Formats: sequence, structure tokens, C-alpha cells
Amino acid sequence: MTSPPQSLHRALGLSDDEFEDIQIVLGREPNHLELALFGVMWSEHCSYKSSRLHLRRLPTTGPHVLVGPGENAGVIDAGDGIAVAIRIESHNHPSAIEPYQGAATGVGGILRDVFTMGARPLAVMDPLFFGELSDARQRWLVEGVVSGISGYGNSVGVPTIGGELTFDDCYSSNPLVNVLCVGALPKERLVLGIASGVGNLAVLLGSRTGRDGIGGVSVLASAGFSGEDGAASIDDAKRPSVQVGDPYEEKRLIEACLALLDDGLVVGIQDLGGAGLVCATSETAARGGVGMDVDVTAVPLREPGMAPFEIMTSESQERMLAIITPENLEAVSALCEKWEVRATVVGRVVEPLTRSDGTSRGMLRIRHGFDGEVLAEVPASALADEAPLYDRPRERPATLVDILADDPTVDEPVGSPNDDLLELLVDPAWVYRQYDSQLFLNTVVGPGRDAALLRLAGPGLPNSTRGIALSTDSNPRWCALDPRIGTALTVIEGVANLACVGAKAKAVVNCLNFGNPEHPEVMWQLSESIDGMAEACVALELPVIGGNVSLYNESGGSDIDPTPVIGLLGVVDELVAAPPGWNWGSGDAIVLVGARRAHAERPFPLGGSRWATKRGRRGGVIEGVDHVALISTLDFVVAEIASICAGDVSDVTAVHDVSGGGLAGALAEMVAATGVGAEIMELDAHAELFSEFPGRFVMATSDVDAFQARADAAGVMTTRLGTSGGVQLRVGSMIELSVTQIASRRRDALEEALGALN
Amino acid sequence: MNYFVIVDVTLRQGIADPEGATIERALPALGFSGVSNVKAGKSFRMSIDAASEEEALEKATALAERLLSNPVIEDAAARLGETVTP
Amino acid sequence: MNYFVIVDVTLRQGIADPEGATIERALPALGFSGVSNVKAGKSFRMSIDAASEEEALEKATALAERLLSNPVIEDAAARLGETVTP
Amino acid sequence: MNRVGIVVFPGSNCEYDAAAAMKALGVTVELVWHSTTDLSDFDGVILPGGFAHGDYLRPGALARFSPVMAAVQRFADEGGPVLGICNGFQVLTEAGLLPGALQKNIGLTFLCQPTTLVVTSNNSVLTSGATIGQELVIPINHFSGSYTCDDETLERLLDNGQVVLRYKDNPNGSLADIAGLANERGNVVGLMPHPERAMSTLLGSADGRVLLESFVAANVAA
Ligand SMILES: Nc1ncnc2c1ncn2[C@@H]1O[C@H](COP(=O)(O)OP(=O)(O)O)[C@@H](O)[C@H]1O
Ligand SMILES: [Mg+2]
Repeated sequence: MTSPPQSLHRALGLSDDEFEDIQIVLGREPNHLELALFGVMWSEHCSYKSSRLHLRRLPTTGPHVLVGPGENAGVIDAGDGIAVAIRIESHNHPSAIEPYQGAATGVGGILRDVFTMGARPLAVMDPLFFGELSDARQRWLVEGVVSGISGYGNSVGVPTIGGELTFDDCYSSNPLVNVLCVGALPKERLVLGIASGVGNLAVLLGSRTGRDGIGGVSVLASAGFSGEDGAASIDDAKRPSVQVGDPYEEKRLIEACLALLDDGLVVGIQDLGGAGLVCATSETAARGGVGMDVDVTAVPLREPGMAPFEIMTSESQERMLAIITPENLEAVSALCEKWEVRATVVGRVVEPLTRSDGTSRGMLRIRHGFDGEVLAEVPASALADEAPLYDRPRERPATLVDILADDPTVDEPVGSPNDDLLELLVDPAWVYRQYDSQLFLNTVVGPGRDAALLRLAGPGLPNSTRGIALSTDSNPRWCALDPRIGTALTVIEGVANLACVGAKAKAVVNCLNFGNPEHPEVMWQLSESIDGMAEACVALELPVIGGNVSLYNESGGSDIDPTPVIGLLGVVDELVAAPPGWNWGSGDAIVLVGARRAHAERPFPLGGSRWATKRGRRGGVIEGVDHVALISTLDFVVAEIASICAGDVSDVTAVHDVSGGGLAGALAEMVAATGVGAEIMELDAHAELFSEFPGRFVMATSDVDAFQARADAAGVMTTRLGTSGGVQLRVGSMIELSVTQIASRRRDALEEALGALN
Repeated sequence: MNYFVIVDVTLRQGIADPEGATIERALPALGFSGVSNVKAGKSFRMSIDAASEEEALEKATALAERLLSNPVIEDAAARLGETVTP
Repeated sequence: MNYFVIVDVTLRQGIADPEGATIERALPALGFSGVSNVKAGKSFRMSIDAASEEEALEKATALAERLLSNPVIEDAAARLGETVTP
Repeated sequence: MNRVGIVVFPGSNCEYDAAAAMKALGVTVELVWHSTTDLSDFDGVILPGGFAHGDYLRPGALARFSPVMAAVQRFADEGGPVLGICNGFQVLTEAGLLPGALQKNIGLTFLCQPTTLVVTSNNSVLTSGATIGQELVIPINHFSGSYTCDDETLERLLDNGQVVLRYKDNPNGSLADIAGLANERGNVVGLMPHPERAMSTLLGSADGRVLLESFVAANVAA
């Protein structure tokens, strides 16, 4: 902290205007420590200053929503006295620098968000985006990230039950690593991150504090990688001290915190994430409308000689802040000792400061010793809630006109459908095999199918025969063409995935991975994407209960394609039998459920499809869907599959939604999964094979008349496509492939690309 | 010539070492006192064909930095070992 | 006195070393030739309070044999390092 | 068997799953913290899966020094049935209750997947109710599951019928496809696969039942 004061705020990432705002808030010049606190708390990462205005347009309420956005995690009432908490976050920039630890600490952070609410973390999902695997650095990133998630998630004892895996050049120097966590709690254990009760103590739990990631998440996630090759060339001085995850500490922390909550020993609890202690103390104080005194000298340190600003902003992992009454200190210490978790009183809740105008403000005071010198004194809410909000300029990219006009639906020549189909098949099993996906004995449908399906059960939960379903979806190819429609379709795809396991969608969380918000085109994409999500969620009556925004995903001045990741949580009311999955028998009728054609003049759109992208075609028009028809289709599929989950006898033998790879992709995946071929009718055009518009399902039935009669009664369109059986997949005169060819290609594609097959 | 080279990979100063810390915490209960600052590291032993010791070490250093460690969190150093057969 | 001690843990002769083998297989593609017999091992660095070098080494050897290595598959050896601050 | 103690080390994570499986078989279960020094109340002891002490150093290396391990040793010496699942198996080998060691999987990745096991001996508390040659579909979930021991030990294990379960299609490089192992007396068994995860077709397989039912049927001083 030796730089001259006039440029210090800029070095801390604060603009001149922001510096002025700080002076107004304080009514004086901030000292260096105070400025550093504002620097991290008002960073893009912590304050959402570029996105918050837009996020307000999302629907966030519903009768079953217990906690909406703004808390550590969203929470819904899942029935039977059980609440379910869910949260998604990005750990993109840390993972670009140290893939193993970046991904590992991403998992650690998202778990803390969930058990902070009093929920036991029950499952993790990991949407991942990398550049093409022909590049050795990408292979290094993939292996590092996957082993980081595996290393941390398995060890901490939370199953990883699904995710996403996308390869595209736009991520080559800026991979995306998002992590979602879902947890469950007895409804009455719900706690919020609030400090209250003057005289109460703030106890720091968990690891010692080191110089990990100082200005790390916050500064790094709020500034792009300037070098040509992105992270690879980020200069050494800017490199934050990388955070290292300790799943063993986290495991003990989870058990200790849940036990503290069970025993009613805490008033409020908050995790330490980005911006560390300053964030946790100012947020809890601001929520409670109280002040807090923090003694920096009380914080257990891992390294000698740390300055107060380092202690306050360090992002050392595996730490929590509990607010407790002084009477409970002994009991808290004893419980923490059992779990070998360090517990240290570092702060006290104090009266808010009453100002001359009669209003009061809780002050965060950093002191050297509880009764020692005051090193910093700042209104807690100014740090936590009052960062300036920006309505940054927005502009539709000028290039979009040409991109939309370059529509592969119109002019891309037919290739060899057999070869094209084989090229599209990838089984992500190499990834999810590395994850414990079964712990807690809840996993009815694990990774590798449309959505994961879990029994709603866990240690300490009331008995229930319900299930919860989860899926994460994204489609940057669509969103590059039209972020509004693309995002709406992504929500629909997620809901369709849940339908395949019989679940009705109940809530959405989202992680908005975008480029540099100072580029008007990126702000336009972000704003449009939020509107598209809002439209789809309103149409489907889905509340958005949480999310995360990751900006500045760019390298060498080029932004990533807009990548909103949609996480969906659904509920199955009665789960006593597994849904049918992809495994049709021999001789079943194969039926397309839902509209066969997208639109009158563009029945089988190919813009943004994997097929077109593989051929280097990234243009074209995408269009929205008819919500009324869509909703009856979704309701029909949910009802059909839910009845199987409830143990009813059914003629339905298989179900899969049409998504990446189109109808041909869906058929091939089912063939690969069952080992039984299919004979499908001649389609209208090769485009019908590969068009990806969502809201359609391939289903198989042993009684096609009964099935179609039920669909008719529900007003749902069906098309009889053909019959399962044999050792080939044949689609009219277009596709003829053997089952083994399809299965082995799909099985080996990823490992071959990674060079993992010897 | 064939040289026996050892590459030591250690965590950089300031980087958390949960493994070392966990081992250290366990020691008193096992009857070991007076042991502190435990750090866990990795090592790689190999035979390298080279014209001179210097060249062998150079090769090993390049290998250490490119493949055996991530310089963001680890330091790597190559040294000559005593025998050719590890 | 405080001694800086390093314990090297290596796989015993004849025990499979898939990690070493994997690294060795990856080398040619990265442009490294003439490297063979790659073996992966572990090392532990620590400070030991003791009256003499001998005592420090003795303590470290006991620690290495009792805790830091599994004699079924690993060998362990203790040596003095160069500085007290690791 | 009426009462089973499930040992919980800091870092264990399959204790609830093992408990659920035991309860499903009608047994009373108690979770036993690793500082416990007396197991005489129990008719059987399970060391569950997970990452005891974070698996730091080596899986089981620190856990073997937990106070409870001396009690496990005594319990085993008196003929009590002891079952180590996955991490529990690793702890038993580190503690010397079972011979050999478990190394990293040959592919150097964690593996969570179903495996087919073949029962190769029913000379143990885990396999007494199974038939030799019987195939069981049971998932594995580990990073260090590649069993190794010296030639002499292997020969002895095979001769004595101590190798109780083998992989049909070896996923991790285990010596002689060994998936599960008993001590000479047959009352201490360790296996890498997770029978408690294969108790119901809703979760994919019920083939773990025959193993855990055998364990529950075992008598002290078998
Ligand atoms: N990174 C990953 N981690 C875990 N599971 C994954 C990952 N990537 C993909 N999967 C799983 O593979 C399956 C296929 O994924 P995807 O093609 O995205 O499905 P869909 O098209 O139905 O949305 C899903 O079950 C998904 O959860
Ligand atoms: Mg799907």
C-alpha cells in the first residue's frame, strides 16, 4: 500500500466516480484499508454493478418459494416438510490459471453457499466449456478441471450427478467452469446469513487465513485476460496467490455447521467466499441492520506478517462465520473441537450508529484488538449493498445482420448423413465416471441421461417418497444468434430434460457467463438473455430463485459467445420405480411426441445446430416456440413418466428429448444405450435429422394405439416414426448404421480426442 | 551418457498445503513431538540420455517446468542422483 | 536445535508405477526424447527439534517408517536439507 | 447379529449408507466415533467408505492410528466379524488386519461405475451365503483400488481361499483381479466395491444383499 493515494483507488479497480461516491458515503477521505474494502466489495464480482438493474426483470416468486435470489442459495418447499436449496456459481478465471484447484475450490465454494442455509449438500453438477481438444492446452485444462471436481467433490462426500460438456474455440483461453449444488433440509432448520443481537459474537470457523487469492476472485473476475493467449500470458505480478482447496476441512466444516444448527447454537451463519471476511461481516451486519466490530489480530493466520487488508480480503477456502450468543460459546467450541474445526471469536455485534438526522447505520469497524485502535470504519450496507449500479450502454452487434442472413437451413449442402451423425456422437462418460454419483443412496438416474433423478432423502430429513430432478443446460450456439430466443429455448430444453424423468419443473437458477460488459454488444446480449429467460419462465410459471453473473470472459479482446447456463430443479411426487430411460425393447413403436415441424416456412431450422456448427456454419435464424402446444406436450410427458415413477404399469418403454444432434442424435443415443436398433420412416428432408428445436420427445411404447389415444386426448401431437429392433439404425434412405458402430463411436469419441485411449 | 536425475516438486511459498498440515496435526497423537512445518511434495526419478551433466539437468528442468509441475503453485528443481538405476 | 529434514518416499522395486509409466508415455509427444525409467515418488519436508543431526535423522527415519511410507509398497529415507526454513 | 457398530472417522462419508443397508436387513446400528476404544457391545463392526482423514498421505495411513483401531484389532482377534468397504478396506490393509496394499488405479483416475464380481470363495463372513461362481453387479467408487501384494502372499491368499471376490473385467489393475479379501479365519473382510449401494433395484442393483445378508448372519467367533 505504498502507491500515491490518487492512483490507489484505480489500482484497486475503483473508478474516479466510485472514489468520489466513497468520499460522500464516509464524509471524509477513506484510508487505505477502507479503500481496499470498497475495492473488493464494489468489484463487479461482488456487487453485480453491471447486471443488477437487468436481473430485476426476472420473475422470482411462487407459492413454494421460501427464499428467492439475494441469499446464499434459493430455497423451495418440496413438500413433506422438506425444503430444497439450490445455487449455481462460476469459477471460470481461477480454473484458467490452475485448473485442478480452480475447479476444486469452485465446488468447495458452492457447497458452503448451500450448507450456509442449513441444508445438507446432496448433489453437485458441473457445466464445463473448453476450446477444441485438438489443442494440447485444452486437454490439460479438461483433465485438470475434471480431476479437480472429482478430487474435491468425492472426498468431501457430495455426489456429482450431472453437468454439461461443450467444446468451442470461443472458450479456448477462457474456459467456463460452473458448479451447481443442491441440498435439502427439514423446513424448520432454514437459516439466513443475518447478524443480530447486540453483544453477540462473530465466530470464524475452519481454516487459517493465508494470502490466498487476495484480490483474486474479485479483481480477477472483474478484469479480462489481456494477453493474446489469455490466461497463459497473464503476468506474474497480477497472478493472485492461488487458492488451494481442502475437502477434508470442508467435510468437517459441513458436519460441524449442520450440528451447530441442529443444536440451535447459532443465530446466523454465512460462508466466506469472494472478498472473504469483509464480505461475510459486512453482509451479515447489513442484513441485520447492526454494526460489527472485527478484531483483525484475532484471525488465525497461516502466514506471518499479513497486513489488515490482506486478512480482511483473503479468499482462503473452507471458512464460515457464525453469529452466536456469548452463552453458547462454550458449547460451540466443544462441538467444533469434536469435528476438529478451529473456532475463533473475531467479531462482536454492536449497536448501529445513530446519526444526527435520526437514521441509523450499522458500521463495520476493523480494530487492532477488540478494544484497540480502529483501523477502518465503514457503513456495512455501503459495502454490501450500495455499490453504484450501472446501466451500461447496450447495442445490438452490427455484425448480426450478416450472421442471421447466413442461414445453413437454406443453403448448406447435404453431406453424408451417416458420417455426420457419427461425428456428432459423444458420450461424456469419461468425465462423469470420475465422479462419485451415488453417495447417499439417492441416485435413481445418474449422469449420462436427460436429467438426474434423486430420491428426496438424506441424513436428518423427514421421510418422503418424493424425488427431485436436476438438469443444467446451455446453448451458446443459439444465444450467439439470438440471446433472447436462445435463452428462452435453453429454459425449455431444461424443462424437457426434467420431463424425461417424470419431474415437473419448480424453479430455475442461472449462471450468466458473458464477455466484457464495457462492450455495448455484450451488455445487449446480457440484457436480451435476461429478457428471454424471463419470458420463458413467465410462460412456464417458473420462478428464478438464484443465479450468478460472470462477466469479462474474454481474451485478446474477443468475447465468448453468450453462455447463460440454466439449472432446473423439478419434483416427482412419488418415486418408487425408476423412469424408463432410453432403453426400448425390441418391437416397440417409436413415436415423436410434440410438433414435428417448427414453423411453416422454416420447418426444420438448422441455425445454431451442432450439425451446422461442425461444418463451420455459425449463422442463421432461430425462432421461438408456441408456448401453448409446448406446455401441453410437457405436461403430457411428465404425467406419462411420473405415473411410471409412482409404480404404475405403463406401455411406455423409453423416452428422450430431442436436443443436441437433433432427431437423429436422439435416436442414435437410444440405440447406443439399449443395443437394440430401429427402423425409422423416410423423413421429409435431411434437415429433419439434425434440426434441434426443443420441446419434442422420442418415446417408445409397447401399445402404440393406447399411447396415441392418450396423447390425442391431451391435445398433443404425435408422429409414428417406426419400430425398434434389429442390429441397425435405419432412417429411410438417409441413415444406415450398425448398432455397434454407433455405440463404439459414441463411447470412444471423447477418450480418443483426449488421447486417453492407448 | 546416461544420467540419473531427480526432479523435486514442492508447493510455492504461501500456497496452502492441507496435506502437510493434516500430517502435522496427527503427529503429537502418534508420539512425535518437535516436528513442525511439514510440507508434502512430489518427486520424479528418471534416466536421461545426454552428452553432459549440464545437458541432462537442462532437459530435466524443461521437463519439470512443462510437464511435472504447474509453476503457478509449484516450484520444481532438478538434481543429479547417485546411481543410474533408481 | 532445529533441523530441516527431507524424507523421500519411493515405490519399492517391482511395484507397479502407473504414474511414472504414464508420464513416460507422454514424453515423446511433448518433444522429450532419451528419457526413460520414470518413477513417481513423494517427499516430505519438515523442521525437527533435536539435539544433534543424528537425533534429527533418527526421529525422521522413525517417522518415515512408521507413518510416511507403507513398507508393503514403499521405501523411505531421511536426509538433512540445506536450510532451516523450508 | 443384532447390533452393528459403524466406525466414523473424520472424513468418512458412507456411514449413513452403510447404516441404511444394515437397517434394511433389520439390524440395529450405531455410528461409532473414531475416538472410541471399546467395541465389545457390538456383534459386528463395519469400516465404511469415504476419505478418512482426507486420505492425506495415503488412504488409511492416518486412520490406522485412530484410537478405535486398537479396539477393531481386539474385536477381530476375538473372532468378531469386521467388514471394511472401500476406504474401510484401505484402512484394514494399512492397519495390517489384512495383507497387501491398495495403489492408485492403473488408469490414474477415480472410477465410479458398476462392476461384475465373481464370488471365488465362500470362506468368509461376507460370502458365506453366496455360491462360488456367482456373479454380482456391484458398483465401485475409488481412486486407489488396485490391490497389490508380494507373490508369496498372493499364493497363500489363493491357497487359503482368502480371495473372496474377483472382478470379471478388471477396472483398476488389481493383482489377480482381486476385489475382496478375507483374513485367514474369514472373520475380517475388505472389499473395494460398495455392496451397500446395491441393495435395491430402484438404484440399479440388489446384488449387494447376498453379501450383507451373509455378514449379518455371521456369528461372533465364526
Ligand atoms: N461435465 C459433466 N459432468 C457430469 N455429467 C455430465 C457432464 N457433461 C455432461 N454430463 C451428463 O451427460 C448427459 C448428457 O449431457 P447433455 O448432452 O448436455 O444432455 P441434454 O442434451 O439432455 O441436455 C447428461 O446427463 C449430463 O448430466
Ligand atoms: Mg436431454
